[in-house]
Amino acid sequence: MVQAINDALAHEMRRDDRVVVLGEDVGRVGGVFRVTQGLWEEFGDERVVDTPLSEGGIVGAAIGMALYGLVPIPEIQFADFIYPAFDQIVSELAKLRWRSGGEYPAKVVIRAPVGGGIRGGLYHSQSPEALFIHVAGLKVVCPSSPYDAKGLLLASIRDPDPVLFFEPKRIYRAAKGEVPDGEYTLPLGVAAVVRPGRHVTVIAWGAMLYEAIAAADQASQSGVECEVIDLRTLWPVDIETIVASVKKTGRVIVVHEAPKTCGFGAELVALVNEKAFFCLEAPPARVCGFDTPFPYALEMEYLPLARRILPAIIETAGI
Amino acid sequence: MVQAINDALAHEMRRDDRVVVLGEDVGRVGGVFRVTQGLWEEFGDERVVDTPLSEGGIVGAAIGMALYGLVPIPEIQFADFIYPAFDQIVSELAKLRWRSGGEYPAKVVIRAPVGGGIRGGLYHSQSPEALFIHVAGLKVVCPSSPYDAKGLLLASIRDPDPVLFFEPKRIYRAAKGEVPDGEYTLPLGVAAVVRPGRHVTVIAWGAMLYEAIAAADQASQSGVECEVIDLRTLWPVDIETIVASVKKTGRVIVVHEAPKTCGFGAELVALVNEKAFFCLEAPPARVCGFDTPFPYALEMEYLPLARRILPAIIETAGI
Amino acid sequence: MLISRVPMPSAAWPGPPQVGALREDGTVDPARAEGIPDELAVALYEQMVLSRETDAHLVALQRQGRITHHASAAGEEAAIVGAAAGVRDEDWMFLASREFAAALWRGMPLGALVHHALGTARGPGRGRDTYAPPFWKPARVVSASPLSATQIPHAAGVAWSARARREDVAALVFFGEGATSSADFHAGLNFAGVTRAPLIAVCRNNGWATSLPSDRQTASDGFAVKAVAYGVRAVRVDGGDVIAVLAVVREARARAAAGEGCTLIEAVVPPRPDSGDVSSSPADPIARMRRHLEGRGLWSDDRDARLRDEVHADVRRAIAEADAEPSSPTPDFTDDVYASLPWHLREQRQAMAPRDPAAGG
Amino acid sequence: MLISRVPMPSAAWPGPPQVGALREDGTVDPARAEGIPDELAVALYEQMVLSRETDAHLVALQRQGRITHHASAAGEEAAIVGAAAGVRDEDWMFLASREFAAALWRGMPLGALVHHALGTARGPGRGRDTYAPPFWKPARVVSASPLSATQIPHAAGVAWSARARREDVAALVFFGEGATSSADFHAGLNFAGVTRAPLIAVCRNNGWATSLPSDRQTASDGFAVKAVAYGVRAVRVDGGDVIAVLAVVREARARAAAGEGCTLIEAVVPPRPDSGDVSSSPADPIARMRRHLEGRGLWSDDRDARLRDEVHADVRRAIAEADAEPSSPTPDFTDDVYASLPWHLREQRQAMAPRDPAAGG
Ligand SMILES: Cc1ncc(C[n+]2csc(CCOP(=O)(O)OP(=O)(O)O)c2C)c(N)n1
Ligand SMILES: Cc1ncc(C[n+]2csc(CCOP(=O)(O)OP(=O)(O)O)c2C)c(N)n1
Ligand SMILES: [Mg+2]
Ligand SMILES: [Mg+2]
Repeated sequence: MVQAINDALAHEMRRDDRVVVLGEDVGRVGGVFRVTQGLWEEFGDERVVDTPLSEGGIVGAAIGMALYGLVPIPEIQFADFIYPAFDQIVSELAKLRWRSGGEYPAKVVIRAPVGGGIRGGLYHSQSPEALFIHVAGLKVVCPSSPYDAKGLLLASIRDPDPVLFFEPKRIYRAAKGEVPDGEYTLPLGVAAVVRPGRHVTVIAWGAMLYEAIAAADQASQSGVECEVIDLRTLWPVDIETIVASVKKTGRVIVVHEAPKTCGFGAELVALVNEKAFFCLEAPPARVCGFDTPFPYALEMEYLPLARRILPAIIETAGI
Repeated sequence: MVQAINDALAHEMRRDDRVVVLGEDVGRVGGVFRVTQGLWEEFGDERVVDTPLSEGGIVGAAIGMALYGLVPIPEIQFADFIYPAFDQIVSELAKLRWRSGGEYPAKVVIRAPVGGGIRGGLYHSQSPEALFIHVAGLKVVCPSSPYDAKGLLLASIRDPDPVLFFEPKRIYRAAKGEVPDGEYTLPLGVAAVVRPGRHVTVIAWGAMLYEAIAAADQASQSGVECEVIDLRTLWPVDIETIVASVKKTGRVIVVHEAPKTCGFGAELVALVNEKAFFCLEAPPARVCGFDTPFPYALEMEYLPLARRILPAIIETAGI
Repeated sequence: MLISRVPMPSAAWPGPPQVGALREDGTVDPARAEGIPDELAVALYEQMVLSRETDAHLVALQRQGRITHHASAAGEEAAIVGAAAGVRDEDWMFLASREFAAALWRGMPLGALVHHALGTARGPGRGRDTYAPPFWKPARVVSASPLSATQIPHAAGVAWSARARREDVAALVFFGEGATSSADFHAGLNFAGVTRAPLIAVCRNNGWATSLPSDRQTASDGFAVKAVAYGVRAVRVDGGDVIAVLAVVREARARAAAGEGCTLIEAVVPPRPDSGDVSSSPADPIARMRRHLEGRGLWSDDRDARLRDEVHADVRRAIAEADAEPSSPTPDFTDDVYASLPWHLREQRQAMAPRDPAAGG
Repeated sequence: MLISRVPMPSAAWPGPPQVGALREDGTVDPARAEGIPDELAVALYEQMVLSRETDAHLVALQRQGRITHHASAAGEEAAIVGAAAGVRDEDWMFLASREFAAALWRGMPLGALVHHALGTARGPGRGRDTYAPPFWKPARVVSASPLSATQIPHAAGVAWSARARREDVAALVFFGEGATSSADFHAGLNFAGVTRAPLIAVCRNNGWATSLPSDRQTASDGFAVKAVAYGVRAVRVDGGDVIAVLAVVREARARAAAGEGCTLIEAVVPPRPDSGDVSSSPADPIARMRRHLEGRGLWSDDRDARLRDEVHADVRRAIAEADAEPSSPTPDFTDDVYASLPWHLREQRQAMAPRDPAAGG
């Protein structure tokens, strides 16, 4: 996935000289996870900018660049470090188009690695997507495969709205797959049914998609066929795909790494209630991170791995 | 309510000389809404501290004060201005007890006016409670009456955990009611059934409680008797009171000012699903702010007023 | 103490001396400035008067409860108009709460400001917010949110972009001295410093952040000196002296063009007289400029009366027009959240359609 | 340009001169410092050696993948140990990522550090996080989150509290030069400045923030000079000179006691030799202090070998002990989120109970 994202950035920077990458250590060393490796060599200091240590400054300056007409793609080293930029994202970036009556949109794509599974501990493992989904004016994307990562990133860069592009670091190198060299985009707002099934709908994204699939595979040994949906775009979410699936299965489970309470799973459950309540045959379930900070030593207890998803599937299936 | 909060602060500052109030303009002028009026005169410069313009500094310094053994009560002038302090709240305040294995809890009560209804416009009307409920380690309180405000604030100050105390500014002066002079606390985590009913449960808090009650009163003319619950403490929420009510009514509506998507309403709907799914007779409904920034000229369109709650009650009641 | 006599440098770093141009008697210090052409001198004065008059009306509307908030620029006109006049047409301007006159200087019609303040659908912000002055895109004027200082990194980003693109364009950003305590001042100035961005940062030091006096905002000697922390140029100027402000901003603009990067300018606004009424003070920036114009033979009581009548009429007309506008525009606030309406906002919009006459509901 | 010759103050504000004490030949500059008693001199040296040795082992554990991250203090021992030794026992200490030796100086056992690094249940953080050094409450040592600079306002808050309470207690806070760009450095120093809080802020300028050289972190002349923006005292000290660091921190502490408030100290860490191996450089702070001890007749090759053997054995023993600890403690991570377990965490804890052997599941 690292390579696919790097591809997408390089491709877009070649195609459009307004595209600029900025952040801490994105230049010569190519970022903590080497996602921007080689870009500095190819595009130089003024399009691949190593910044001072200030996430607020990075996003704030990116907004200015966007106003000027550039297409800035700031990197936040870990999503856990996005909070110093929270005000600029929430109060400024998300609201500029609206406040200015459409005159001053600020097109920025913020990239940040999310999630656990690399023994990063408390401050290198968080998944803050729900905080941004709650804020009107932002789009939120989270790919689960190299192919999707490239296609979704190209789409995110070309989309007129600000996008938070969360990269699941657990599968930065683990997730493999063919990635075409050339240009392609995957539309934002369109989920993928990655495993068809008729008993239980399992909604996941990012690194947890693989856990959902693994649990679904195991459940099928008990005769429960899960339909697994990879959201890809978290917001605006592909409600049609979700509702169509739940209408078929009558049962739904949402899986995410973030703490359960007020996580995006809550919204998905509430939406399913609103759109498909009378089709529901069992209580929608959530298999999520705990309502605690992210523990270093016990991250495999914390994450909603297949071994925690499977019992939820069995229980939801009601067998 | 302004007077009740002022009372609580003065009472606690007299009782316990570790209690310190700090923030922008909290001193001589007594705060934007005059909530801290008179405290500076009584307690002086070192316990009622006018700070420089930096919310991050205010909360960060309050954390240090708490570590030292004081009980700081920072004021953020408007909840809309809490985002520059977001990192200190989310990454530091919420996690200190946990990270330090219980050794360094930081007891801070952050007070901030929330909500619309005073023609404050986009940046003086927001209700960010869901963002903090998602973060483990924080408690979130929002009173709806002067009596509750005093009792809940005293309880919040004495509670060992950090509390976000959101004050609904629309009813700062509108909400009236007897407030005893002396000392009393209302336990955190306990909701109030402010209107009993058997057809539909309506959950609300803060300024919207009155809209919920008004809608309930109107609905009763159509024969629908709503049970209205005032949450008072948003997190940890009083799940028992909610579940007991929904088990009785089978129908539930959540009302809040914040944008609907990923708002606290979503969590409440999801919780009701988990705890009382088989009692539900109609889809749980949410009557919320729109998924837009808060509009100045159209705030009465934006707010979930009784006129928007009533149709939801009627629809949910299924009559 | 075991070890001593390690020399400890002093904490007292004085800020730069204050630059002025206009003297008490209305003449311009020739050592300081060579003067400005007649038309410009008159235009600066007229613009300051327009600002003062507009202020008076908007403050009155606020007192009447017709608008929630208006941040008056009374007494600060020289800092605002002088700075706006010191940059070039192609430059960007980022406003804080009080700088509507800078936008007027750049050609924003008075009507746009008044529509905005009253929250009508025809204001540039379409009634969505009214706090700061409106956006005015035709002249690259960007408004700030009320969150103090957030506009500073935006301005730094614009300035940095211009430099990276090798375009001779600068960004002028305004803020109050209180805003210097914020995270975004720090980030914005530091980014401008390291990128040598053509940023002209004008800090209006009016002595107060709401109730906090400026010497409790920070322990530094004034605010210009904070430039030291960012390796950018520091200037302190008499903010009641429109010619001096114009001069230092022009100089900063020229340095920006020469690739010398950012300048932080502290415009020290004269303290309000005890009466509170700025116009009654001889330090009033408008009175000072008028003495100058009179000294140059460019102004008379008669002309002044005419100007004030005109301006008064203009402001009243603008308000009357905006007043005629329905105060509640069509419920379009679901627009412009995104470039196009996503499904959830379409649903939410439909749900309120019955209240929308345009939808025929 | 119509107006010119408005004098524009220069952008070049030099930082304070760098203070040193130890000379090349190991003697102490008498003009700079009067010297320190033998025991303290030896203790400083021993502590630096312990730090270096501990580092080597933790770096090795990281290379083996046994711990995720260790921020080495190699080459920075003088800045860290000197500062820790410069304050008093009753003072608070706020650490950033590299300052475990400051906690060891204050009496934290080596075992606590190693348990913490390995994430065992017996570490002060109970395996919850391992990035920064652990908290050590018995000595008022507070650890920072990895978010750079967040600890600075905490330290300012502690210092302010002490002053408000009229208690002669100071706060010492460490951070890297990269952290000075952050919001919290700005807020923390400014709050300390306006409240004249007894804060001693030690900025280790090791030349780099990961890959960013310090001259691209900011355009100011070094980092001490940033004190100017906050009206606090600025000191630049040779960060490879443990005696000089101790001296300037003591001086800052004395000034804090005298009510003179905060000092920002930039400890300039000597650049790493090209080989990357600090010990091979004559500028190595440990080598420099050893020359000093030898010159005073306090040290010999023999004693050095003994010390290194001891320290080596200590570190290995601590690691062996921590290794014996089960690496996954009981799932107690639902504790301490709140002072007591709320209903939702009780439910969540119960849901995982079957995996908890203590629960007998
Ligand atoms: C982040 C933030 N916190 C608090 C406020 C509330 N507030 C409005 S104006 C003001 C004082 C601003 O002072 P200054 O920057 O000197 O500007 P002035 O009003 O004097 O022009 C404050 C604190 C705000 N606008 N933004
Ligand atoms: C808010 C935040 N952003 C990014 C990082 C990632 N990061 C870790 S160390 C580091 C460089 C720190 O440099 P400096 O402050 O000079 O400390 P040093 O490592 O040199 O001691 C960065 C950017 C972080 N820890 N915190
Ligand atoms: Mg001011
Ligand atoms: Mg460094």
